Formats: sequence, structure tokens, C-alpha cells
Amino acid sequence: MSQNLRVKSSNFIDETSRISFKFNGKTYYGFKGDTLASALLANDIHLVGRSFKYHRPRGIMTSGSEEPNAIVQVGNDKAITEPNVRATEVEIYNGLEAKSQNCWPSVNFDIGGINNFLSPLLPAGFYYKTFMWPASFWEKYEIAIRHSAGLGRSPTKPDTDIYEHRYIHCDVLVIGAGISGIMAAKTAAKNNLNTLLLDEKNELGGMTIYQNSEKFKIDNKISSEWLNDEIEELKKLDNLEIKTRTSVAAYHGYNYLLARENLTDHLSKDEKENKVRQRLLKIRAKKVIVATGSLERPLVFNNNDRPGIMLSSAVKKYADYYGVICGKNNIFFTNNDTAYESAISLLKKGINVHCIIDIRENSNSSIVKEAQDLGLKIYWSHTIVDTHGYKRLKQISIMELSKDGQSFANSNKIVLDCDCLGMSGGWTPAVHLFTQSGGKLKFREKDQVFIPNKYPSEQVSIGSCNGDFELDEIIKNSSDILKDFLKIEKTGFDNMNVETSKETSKKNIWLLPSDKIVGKTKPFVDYQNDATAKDIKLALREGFRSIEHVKRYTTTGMGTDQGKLGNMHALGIIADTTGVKMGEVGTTTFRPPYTPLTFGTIVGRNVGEYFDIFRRTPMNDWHINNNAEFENVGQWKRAWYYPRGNESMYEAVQRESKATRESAGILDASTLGKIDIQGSDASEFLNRVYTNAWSKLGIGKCRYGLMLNEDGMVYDDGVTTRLGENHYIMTTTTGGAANVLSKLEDYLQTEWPELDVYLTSVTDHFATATIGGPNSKKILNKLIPDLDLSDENFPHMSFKEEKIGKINCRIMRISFTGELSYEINIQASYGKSLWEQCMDAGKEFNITPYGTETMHLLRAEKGFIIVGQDTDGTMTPIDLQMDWVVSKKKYDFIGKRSLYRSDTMREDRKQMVGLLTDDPNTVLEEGAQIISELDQTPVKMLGHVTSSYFSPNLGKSIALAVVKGGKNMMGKKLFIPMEDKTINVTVVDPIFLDKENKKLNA
Amino acid sequence: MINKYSIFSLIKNAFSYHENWQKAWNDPQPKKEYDAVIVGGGGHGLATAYYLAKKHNMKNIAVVEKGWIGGGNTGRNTTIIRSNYLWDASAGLYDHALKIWEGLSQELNYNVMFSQRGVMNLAHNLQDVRDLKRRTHANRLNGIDAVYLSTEEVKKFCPIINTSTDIRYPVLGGTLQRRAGTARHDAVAWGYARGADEMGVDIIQNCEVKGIKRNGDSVEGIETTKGFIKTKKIGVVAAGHSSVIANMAGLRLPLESKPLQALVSEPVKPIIDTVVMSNAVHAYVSQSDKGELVIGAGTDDYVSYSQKGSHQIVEGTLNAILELYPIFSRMRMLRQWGGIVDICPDASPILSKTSVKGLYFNCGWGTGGFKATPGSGDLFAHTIANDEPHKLNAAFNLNRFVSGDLVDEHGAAAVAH
Amino acid sequence: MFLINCPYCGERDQSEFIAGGEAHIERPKQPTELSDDEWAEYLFMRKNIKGIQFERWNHAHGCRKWFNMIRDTSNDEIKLIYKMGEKPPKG
Amino acid sequence: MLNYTSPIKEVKKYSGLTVSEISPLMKLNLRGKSRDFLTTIGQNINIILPLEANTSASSENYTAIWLSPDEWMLVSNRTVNKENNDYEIEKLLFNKISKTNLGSVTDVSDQLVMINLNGEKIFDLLCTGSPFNFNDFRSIKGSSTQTLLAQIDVIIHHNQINSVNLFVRRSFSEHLMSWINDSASRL
Repeated sequence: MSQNLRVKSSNFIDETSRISFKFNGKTYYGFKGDTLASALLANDIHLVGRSFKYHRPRGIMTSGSEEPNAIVQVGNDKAITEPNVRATEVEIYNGLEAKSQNCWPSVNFDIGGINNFLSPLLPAGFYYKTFMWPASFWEKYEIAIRHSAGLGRSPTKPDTDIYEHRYIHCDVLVIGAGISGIMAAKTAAKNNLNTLLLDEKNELGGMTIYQNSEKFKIDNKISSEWLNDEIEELKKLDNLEIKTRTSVAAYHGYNYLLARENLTDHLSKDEKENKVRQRLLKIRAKKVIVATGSLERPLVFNNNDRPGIMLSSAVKKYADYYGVICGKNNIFFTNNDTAYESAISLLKKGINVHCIIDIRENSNSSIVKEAQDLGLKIYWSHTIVDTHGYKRLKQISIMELSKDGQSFANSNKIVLDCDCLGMSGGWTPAVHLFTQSGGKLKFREKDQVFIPNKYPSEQVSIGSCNGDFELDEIIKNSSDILKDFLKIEKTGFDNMNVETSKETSKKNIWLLPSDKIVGKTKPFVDYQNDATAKDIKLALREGFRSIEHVKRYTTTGMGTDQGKLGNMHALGIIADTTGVKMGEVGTTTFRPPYTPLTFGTIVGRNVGEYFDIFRRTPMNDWHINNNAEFENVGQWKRAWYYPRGNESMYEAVQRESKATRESAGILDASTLGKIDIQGSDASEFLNRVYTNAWSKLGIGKCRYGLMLNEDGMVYDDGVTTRLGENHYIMTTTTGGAANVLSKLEDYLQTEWPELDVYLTSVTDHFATATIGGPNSKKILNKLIPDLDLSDENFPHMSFKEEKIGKINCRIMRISFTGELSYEINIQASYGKSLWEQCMDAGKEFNITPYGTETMHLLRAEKGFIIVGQDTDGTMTPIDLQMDWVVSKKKYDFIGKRSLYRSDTMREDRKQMVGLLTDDPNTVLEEGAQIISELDQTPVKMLGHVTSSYFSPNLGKSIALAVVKGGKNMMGKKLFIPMEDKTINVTVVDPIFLDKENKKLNA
Repeated sequence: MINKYSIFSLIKNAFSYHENWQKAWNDPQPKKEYDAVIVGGGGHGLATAYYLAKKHNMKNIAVVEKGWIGGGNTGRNTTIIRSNYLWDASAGLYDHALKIWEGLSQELNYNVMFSQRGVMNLAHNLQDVRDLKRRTHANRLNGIDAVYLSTEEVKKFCPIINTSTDIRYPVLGGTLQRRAGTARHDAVAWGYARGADEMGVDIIQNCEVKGIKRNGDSVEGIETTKGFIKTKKIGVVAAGHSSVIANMAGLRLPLESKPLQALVSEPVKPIIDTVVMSNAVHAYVSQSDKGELVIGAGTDDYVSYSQKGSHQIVEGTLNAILELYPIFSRMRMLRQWGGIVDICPDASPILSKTSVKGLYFNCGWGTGGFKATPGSGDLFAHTIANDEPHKLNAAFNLNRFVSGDLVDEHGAAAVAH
Repeated sequence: MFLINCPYCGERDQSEFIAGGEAHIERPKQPTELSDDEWAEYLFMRKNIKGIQFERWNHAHGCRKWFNMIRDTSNDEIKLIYKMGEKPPKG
Repeated sequence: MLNYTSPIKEVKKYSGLTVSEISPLMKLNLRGKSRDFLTTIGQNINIILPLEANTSASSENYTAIWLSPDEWMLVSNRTVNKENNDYEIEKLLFNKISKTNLGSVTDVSDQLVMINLNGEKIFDLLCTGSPFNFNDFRSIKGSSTQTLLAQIDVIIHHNQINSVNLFVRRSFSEHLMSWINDSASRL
């Protein structure tokens, strides 16, 4: 492939290392240091993509992250292909494959191009006005719309790359390593502040680093040379961290910023191997210095979007930095001096520049003079009225502007040949991050820019993002601002000797006139979304006034470039059309991120097993070795059931629950929350947080407690044991543990600071093995032979502090199954061993490990509730028929008052009942609704089934349910209407088994 | 109807280069007095005005908006529309809205792009399964088209969901409401504004309410930045700012205004053609007609009117998105923003009279108000016109916080996105 | 992300804290004496101020202490932090 | 005879970092506000409980880490016997503090697992998962903090140069170790 479009003399391109890459299936070559854009241009390729709406051919417009047109799909691999990548940001590497988007069959011949001819029918918001008839057709229309919309394609396989986070805390963060950023970083670091310098490019130095013009000198050195020396010194400083290829995405309050550090996207496949692709930097800076520079503005004129039409600064950068000639026949179109720098730079490289078209009457700045001295033809007060060439710019037509710039001095039209047009509409300070942080802007009339006004945090903006565009101003003002901001005497950049070319005249026309009526023209404001000036005018005509409305109606600024180029023109056109002052139209809010941020980067390592924490009990390994299935309970992994061979869950649960009631079962209850309560007011504290009374509970005794919210609804429950006069251990539900502790701490610290009570979580300190069933006593006896297990010495609802071997443990005789049952709590490190010994001791009794599912079944047989399954935040203890646990005597407890509101006292509230199906083998579906009459409309739902199982011990199906007025429905027939059938049930007492609690003392 | 929208008017106007389109709505100055004033020019407020004029023949009314119509939560939400709510009262309210959505584009002659692409809710643990089944049964008996799906059916309906069993919180099932879907948020505000304006409603933008004038226990008018406006009926539909207006009238509401965030990805060709909501891991995603993935994040736990939220919320949401859709890892966040949502203790709205005669509140929609827009407007208009709630919004009165008869939608229902 | 100056631990990232809503709503000493309306006021009604709001925060992932914060809810600017039990400054 | 099982099986070595669990250790949670409480502790274990936030104090046998104005963690400097879990000091303090209502003493030996990080890359690891600002912390021996690491509550104690002890609740320890190993593998 020929590189005839290269000029030598670029310090930034390594012409010795040739790199091959594919674009739209064809192989090309570039050099190390090229971006995809520069390499394509070097291969004389301008046509890169198609626009969003009209599918117009589009080329490369810029040389940076503001690129609206040249966005491509990178990579073919289903897992790592990436849509909407800016060709101007891709550094080429061997094996790079990219292709054009939003075109079919190819970018050269795109069927969608027909939209360009339908465009008269597709003005702003056309879709709000049509596709309504017939109503049923909208879905068909929509499918078509969706397929023509969208740009690139999403990957279809999981990402194989790794992303990471890093928290950074620094004294000073400098954003942007252009000339002012370099000054700032050096000054901060030299003043012993730990400093972080970030730049989105792969090289430091911004635009100055390739500024070779003799017109711009600092300390008598050409500005680029001076800056180079500064950078060399900078790199030697030790308390400075420099990160390139790092773009700040978001600037939040309290100087919290997010930046994306790109680590491997510029590397070839084998170079990337096992490297982190991108890192999200979470930066907390004491001070922030924003030096994000400015963006060159395009000009808005008819057909200003053809491939070959670029920003003048881009044409310059491609020549000076990449050594690439963008066109053989270049013309510049400008309203300021920038284009002259570009033109001169090209001329000096021997690149043909035909002329400059300048909408200004004249200018006598030294740079303009230089251009004239070089014999460059300048068309003063002329404008382009149209451009020609479909897939590549061929010609432009220009006319002389009238004085007011709104029409023409005469009807002469000059047509000029031109394959590359460099346009410059002046510069827009990059204030995006500043405004994201909450900063307020002010409008500067003289050059029509918004610049920082009020800072919301410890930050400053310096350089051109602060509205300083002339080299001498940049250096002087930056130095002054730094002194003040960092509270230092001097920066080392004080009174430098700077030579520059001052801009002497300015003129700005947001929408340049055409000889055609606006309706016939296409002056693009937002290139990517095909929003034109006439769309904006249409929106205004239809009554949309606010910039936000216009933006939304025309989609201006909604593209992947977020309107970096076009937003100012949109504002300008609105101001001109409505006669409102530009400063009063207001800006649209710039929302994070500054440039699009990969989801993977935001997520970092919080994927797969790190998506959420998992918690395991000390017995976990045993469960795994014994084929347990696990259930997620909150963050816990709990043994759910232990299938033997190819048992189904149902079979396993039937076996486990039968074995437990007939002989012995064992449950890992380690996940229950445990709170150690000490202090002289411990009893009073419990009186206030539980619905029942605690003062009289004997030492060594256990009691069930129910905890409410202040709104009277059941919140948590569990057994609490009195270990000593002022010492209790409270157990909570597994899921509720953390919330209960923080709720109780809250009351102690904020409502009852007078109480002498201390709460300490010991959930993880103890492993808990619950052995239950008629033979549990015998098993415990084998473990602790000298412990008297008689009901006299160790009755139900009591506790013993014992030793197993030499290890202390706490044993509670409590039961959630209705069986004789002991809960052994031991220091966690001995939990696994305890469990194994229980299994050994229980072998002769066929002790059967059971999981949460069997536990649920067993407690349901006894009518014990599970908070969160049988309750849903709308049940009072009365609704649950648990009046027995609610003290009438106590003056107050959390939630008591709410129980006495008119609606919480109603008799017809939903109340907990038991249900039996007429057919004992029919097991109800949990969640099924309950009704009292068939075929009524509307259907009156009385409640729903909360828990339902087939009970092997009763040989029939049982269920718990909440039913309106259920308390008074004992024996009543009700119906469960399913999709396919209706199930007949009878309301019964929720305690299905052993009402007399004989088994507890069996 | 003047200036009727259709493909024909579009073609007709194309010949005049679209120079002759009329204003979608006017920009009037406030009159001295109105029969009713709606405070808040969002979707709900504009819909209220529209139905007051259309169904209750109240034409001398105004909507006052402190900024630009549709500029609040209407223009900031993730546009999910569904009615598969648990409790009868909620189901009635939201399905009333859904029925109006189904003919709204035609009624307004404005394409609100209501797209019934279905909404799927996923279950990730056993209690989720119980809750979703409970909700599905209730929906069915309330005449709402909800079905329960097995994991395989979930995968079939949306193949890009990661349904493998070895992820942290595997998908155990889900529900699907096919009539549910999304709509174009801006179009809803603009369509109602255009419709209301045409019936003579004054839509007054950039007009901030500064005070509410009371005479004893009834209202006399409002102080605004555009002067005093006399009126006997004030309907406040100010979403996040409801409490601020209430304080002007000397009332307190059971509301907290919190930041709710959302984000969109860059546009890509169609990849997901339904709406998937996962309450347990907090991931809500759909794809807009433009091709952007539209993702709803959660609320922060503190009160804020800054329209900014904390990054941890966005990060948490995207964690969940990649857990369920690992293929989206290389998609890029294009825009992120925040809204101010007014949340009730029971996650249900307030559509109610107040202790002040002539003062009505429509608020507390929390994170899920958009879906109710047409129904909310219709029922609130009824409430204002008749000084009496419609039976469908009777349950959503203010007194429920006193009597304890809450309509608690967090317990078993999904977060109301 | 706020940077919150815990009165006990010093400046920490917001992720270490949880917010606890409006401050200085004291739990009635004698709830049973209150009317349903008064109880509802305590239970549910909030000022929900736009502007200077007094609120409670908890350093949940640090010292677990609750404290008070004065914050401008219109721009999230933290004005003052003071310990639980301390009286809010006047004016 | 019950056997002792620690949740973390092996020692892991990475470039500039070694990760290992140290057990068994005695750990007590001490709560109290009064001067008597402080003096009683001081007299019985001759450590003056640190009153300054984010600090610790050590004696020959014990280290006391500040957790909050009325809360400290007392850790034994040396491992204790696996054969039994009777801690004399616990009994002593329980009797002198809890029994006398001066405050509370709670055994949390197995509530928290102690993971030792050793090497010059400790803070490179921590900053990949913790929002805490270690800039000063890393230069002060004995500094301590409670914060989040990989979204898990941890107590971090800078016990000596290039050595940090992480205390994490036992049920989280396996997950945290897995996360540490993953992150450390890229140091």
C-alpha cells in the first residue's frame, strides 16, 4: 500500500515500524503511533461511516475524542468486538480489524442512503406526527425504525477481558497535560504536593507539542521545544504520578472523580495477554486543576458534512503530528486566525493550499500577514454556500457576504475545486467537567464562549478551558491562578518572555447564509444525529423554546459525541432566531461521562463470584462433601437439602423430616444472628424492643421474642437467653441479623442513651448445631455423659454452659420443630468437629442431616411462622394470632402504639390460619390466592397461601395462609382458584401436629 | 382539529419545507383567575389538565410549571409501563392507566410510541419465587395479563439473559406481562400539552409557585413569579417538590425526596426487545427505539433536590447488569443523570384531598410514576372536579397514614420501576 | 460521593455511611397518650426540606456511631456535623 | 476431643506480598465509657486503652485497637492453645467489668479471622478495593482503621512496617481471601 500521503519530519510516528490492519476487510498499512484515522487518511480514505438518520457518507472530521462521524466497529470476535469506537482514538496495532457501521451492504453502497432522498419527509420529530394509523401497525413500524436505528453492534458473547478499580487520594489532580496542565503539575509537585497528572492522549503536551511555528516562542525557544524540555524535567519529579491514555469521565461533588485508564487497547492480541484492559480510577483530590483545553468549532453551512470536510486544527495535526496529508487540494474556511496556522504549516511542508475563505472583512494579525507573504490567496468576507461530491468532497461554491453577514453582497458565485476543506469556527472551552462538578458558567460576548464563573469546590480551570486562547495569556494567567490557588509565592513561570501572534479581529455567524432557502439546505449542527439548523428552526416554530426541549425534539447533542461540536451552534441559532441573548438561552447540562465509559470498567472485578459476597458456615465443607444442595439466604450459602443418590428435593425432604420426627435430625443453624447483650439495663432494653416482658425471665432460661417496627408490623423474631443478671444472648433471623443490630444500636444511641446496655455481634463467633427428635437426648448424652439431661435439671426453654472435651459450649434446649431439641453453640473453629461428632454419636439413631427446606416443613407442621415468608411487612402479631406474645401490661414497646390505630384493630384484617385440602394429596402452591365464592366478579381475594408442604408425618398436605377475618372462619370451606382448576380447602388451626407439645418432653 | 398530525400532513408540509407547522402549544401569560390551577407541568400535571378540560368541561384552567414542561421526572425516567401490581387497589390504578396507554397516541393524535414489548420480572431466590407467584395469581384474578415463567421460558423470551445455575444469584423463574412495555417519555408530556392547549388550557412555563394563599381552611390562589393567580382549586402535581409546595400551605406530607439515577448506553442495533426487571439484584434494562440500552438504577438513602446521586448506586446497578448480561461488558455508558423522586412509606402514591379545602395532592409516585401518567391524570381530574376521589384512587388517600390502612407495595411487589 | 467527616473517625468516603433521615424527631415518651393523628405525625410526616436540613447519619462501616449532619439538600453541601445528643445550633 | 479448623487453609505468596491467616488468637471486644472502666482495664492488662481514633496500643502480650469512643478490640499478640478455649484474661475482665456493670467484655476470638499481609505491596493491594485514604496510615506504625475492603467490613491494623493485619468476620473470610488472591495475582 502506498504511503504517498506522508510527509517526513514527524517526531511522533515511528516510520521504521510498519503496522498492518484491516478496514472493511481490506488490508492497509500504517506506522507505530498512528491512529486508525491518521492511517486511513494516509491511505487516502476519507469515507469511513454513514450518518444515523439519512445514512449520508461521512468522513474523519477531527483528531480527537470529539469525533462525531468516524466511528467504527472494532474487532470481529463475538466476545470482544466493540461498537461505536472513534477512529481518531484507536491507536493501530498489528491485527487491528475495524469496519464501518450503520451501512448495508457496504459503506460505499448503502441501501439506507435512500433516506437522504426521503429526508424532506423526515424532519425533526417526524415520528411523533405519524405511524399512528392504523393503531395496530405501530409495532410493525417500530420494528423497522429499530432496525434502521442504532449504530454498531453489541458483542454477543461474554467479555474475556479483565477490568480493575483503584482508589487514589492525592493533594492535587491535574486534568489535561497540555501546556497549562504541564505548568500546573510541575508547580504543584515542586511544592511538595503529591500530584496526579492525567491526559487522555498517549503523549503529553497537548496541541503545543507539535506547534512548530516561529510565531510562537517561549524564552526564545519555539513553543514545542520549550514544552518538550519542561516535560523532560517534569518526568524527573518524584511526588508526581503521570497517567496517559487516561480520560476523566466524571467530576462529582467533594472532588470525587472517575477516570478511565486504558492499558491495552493499543496493543496487539499477544501483547495484551493476561493484562488488565482498563482500570477505573476513583480519585479523591484535595485540589483539582482543570486544564482540559478547548475544542475547535466547525462552521454551519449548507452540506458541511461531506467526507473531506474537517476541522482546520485536525488537518494541521494530521500533517504536523502524524505526517499525513489529508488532501491534495486543500482549502481553509474560517472566522478566526486558527486556520492560518494550519495553512502555513501545510504550505511549509510543501502541501498545496489553494486558498483561505474568511468570513471576516480583514485581519492584520502577524500570522495572517505571514500567510499573505507566502502568497496565499484569501477570500475576505466570503462564505461557502454549498459543497459538492457525494462520497468525497470535490468542489465548493462561495459567495461574498453582505455587511450584516445574513445575505450576500452580490450574486456572483465562485466554484472552487477542493478535496479537503479545513474549517474553523473558533474555539469552545472544554468546560464539561467543570459544569459536571456543579460549576456555574458565564458567557463572554467578545468571542462568544462560556467560561467558568463560580467554583463549587477546591478547583480551578486554567488555560484555554478557562477562556485563555493566546499563548502569552495562557502562560501568564495560568501562572497567576496557580499562585493564588496553591497559595505560593512563585510558580517558576512568572514573567516569561512569550512571543505570539495576537488575533486582531473576530466575527461569528452561527448559521452561515446560503443562496438557497433554508428549507432546501442541509446545514448540519449535530453531524452524527443528522440534526440541521432547519430542524432547530422547525422546533422553535412549533413552540419548543427551552434548549432542553429543542435538544430533545431535534436530538441535537444526543449522539455519542454528546454535542461537543454542535451544542454552541444550536444555542447560537436559537438565540438568533428567538432574539434572546445567547447568555440567557442557557447551556444544556453536560452529564457524565465526558466520553463514553465501558460498563466493564465501571464494574471492575465485581463480576462472577465477586458480584456479591458469599458467607459460609464453619460446617460448610461437610455439607459440600455430603452432597448438599445450597440455598441463597441473604448473602449466606445455607444447606437446603441433602439428596441421596438421585433423590429429588421432594423425596429428600420427605425422608429428612420423617427421620427427624421418628429418631433424630441435625441442622446447621450457624447463620442465625446472635447478639451479646450486657449492661445493667439489659432487661429494660429487651422490654422495650420485644412485644413481651423480660424482667422476670430467670437466669439460665430462654424465651421467644417478637420484634415490631414502629408501624406495628412484625419485623423479626428469635429466642433470647438470659445468661446472667445483666447478660443476654439474643438470636435473630438469618436475613434480619444485620438490620436488627443496627436498628437496636440506633435506638440505644439516639432514643435511649440513658440505658446502660452494650450490644456486640457474635454471629460468626459461634457455630450452631441443632439436634432434634426423640433420640436427641441420647445423642447429647453421648457427647456430654456427665450432663444431667433430666427435665428437672435441663427443662425445655433453658440453657447450660458446658464443655465438650475441653471446649466450652452453650446448649439451649429450645425447639423450632416441636421435637425435643438441643441447640449447641460452640466457638466457630470447633464447629465442623462438633458436627462430625454429633454425626458419629447419632449414627446408631440414624441421625439425619436436614437443610432449610425440611426445617421449614417441620416448623409448618407446628404452625411456627417464618418472618419474611409468612409475613410481608403488613402483619401484626394479632394478625398472626400471636396475642400470647404481646404484653398487655407493658406501658410501651417498639410498635405498640401502632397496634391501636383504627385499621390495625379491624377484625377483618388478614389473619394467619391453617388450610387443609379436601384431597389430602393435593399440595397447594405457595402464593396461591384464596376466595370464598366461585364465579364472582370482580373476584374478592381473601388472602394467600404463605407456606405449603406435603407432611409425611401427617400423611397429608398442609398449608399456612393469611385470610381476611380468618380467625373466625375455623372449619369454613374456601377455594383456591388456579389457572386450570379450583382447589377446595378448609380453614383449620395452624398447629397441625402435637398441639399439646407432648413431643417436646418425649 | 387544526394542524392534525398524519403522514399526509407531513407530506403536505414537506412541499413548503415544513415552514408552515403551527405551534404545538402556546406560551400565554397567566390570567387573573382560573377555575383550577395545576401546579407542575410534568406528564401527570398536563394529563390532569387535559382530562379536566376534556371530561369535566373545565376549560378555564392553567398549568404552571417552574421550568419547562416535561423537564422533571417525566423526561428523566426509564419509561417502563406495566400494571402487574400486587394489591387490588394498585392493580386497579395501574391497569386503568395501561388501558388508556393502549389508545393514547390516537386519542392525542401524537405518537407516544407506546410499545407493548412485554415486561419480565425475574426471581433469584425462593422468596422471590413465592412473591412473584403470589403476584401472578393476584394479577390473574384481577384480570391482568400476567403469567409465571420457568427459567427455560425466561431464557426463551429473552435469550441474552445469563440463566446458568452457577452464577451468584441464578434466575429461578419470572413473570411476564405482555401488555406492558415502554413509551417515549417526552412525547407524553408534549402530546398532553398540545391536547390541553387546544382545548384552551393555559400552559404557563417558567412560572414558579412562591406561595399558596389560604383563607381559613380553603385556598384562594397562588403567588407565582408571574404574579398572583386567583383560584379556588389547586391540584399539586409537583413530584419531588411536593413537600415544598405543601409547606407553603402549612401541611406536612409523608414523603421523602431522594435521588434516583438512570443511564443509557451508546446506541446499538437491536439486541434486547423486551423490558427485563430484576428486583433482587437490582437490574432494569430495555432498549430504546434509538438503540440505547436504558438502565434504571436505584435511589440513594438520603434526601436531595440536587438531581445528582452517588456513584456507588450506578456501579451497583451495572454490577447487576453484567451479572445477568455478561455480553454487555464492552457496551459503553453514554449518559447518566438523576431525578428527584418523592417516596411514600408504603411505596404507593397519594391522590387525595387534603385538610385544606380546594387543595389536592397527586404525589408519592416514588420510582414508578411514569407508567401511571394517563390514569393518574384522569383520576386526579375526577378528584378535583368532583371534590371526591374516584373509586380507583379512593385507597390512595392521605388518611391511610393515620388509620394504618397502607397499600404496602414493597413487601411482595417489585420496586415500582 | 460525599466526603463525610465522622465526628469520631475523621474524613471518610460516603460508602462507609448510611443516612437515617430527618434529625431531632424525638420518639414520644408516652405514645399511648397520643391521638392517631399525632402518632402519624411522628411515624410518617416529614419536613423533607429543600435547603438546610438537619439529618441523621451513621458510620455503619466504621465506628457504628450515629451523628447529626446539617446539609443543604438543594446542592448537597454539608454545612456542619455534630454528635448525637448535642443540641443543633440556633439560626 | 474436638479439633480446631481454621477457615483459611494455606499461605499465599505473591510478588511483594505474602498472605496468611494467624490463629488461634484470643480476641475480646471491650465496651465501656467510664473512667473506672479504663483504669480497671489498665490495671489488669497494663495497657492504657487508646483514646485517639484510628490508633492502637500494645503491651508484651496484648494489642488494643480503638474501634469507637467506647469500644476496643483486645488481641493476643501470640497464638493461644487449640486444645481448650478458656482464656484467663477473659474471665478476669468479665468479672471485673461485666459483672460490676462497668461495661462489657465479649469473647470474639472466632467472630473475627486475622489475615496478615506482609510485603511492600500491601497498600497497592488495599487501594484496589478500599475507599480509605492510606497516605498517612502507611507511614504510622500502630495505626488502625475500620473500613471496607471489597465491600466487606474490615479492621485494618498496621502492626509494623510492611506488615498489616486484617480482621474480618469469619463467614466473610473465605470470600475476602479469594478476592485478595485474585487481586494480588495482578500486583
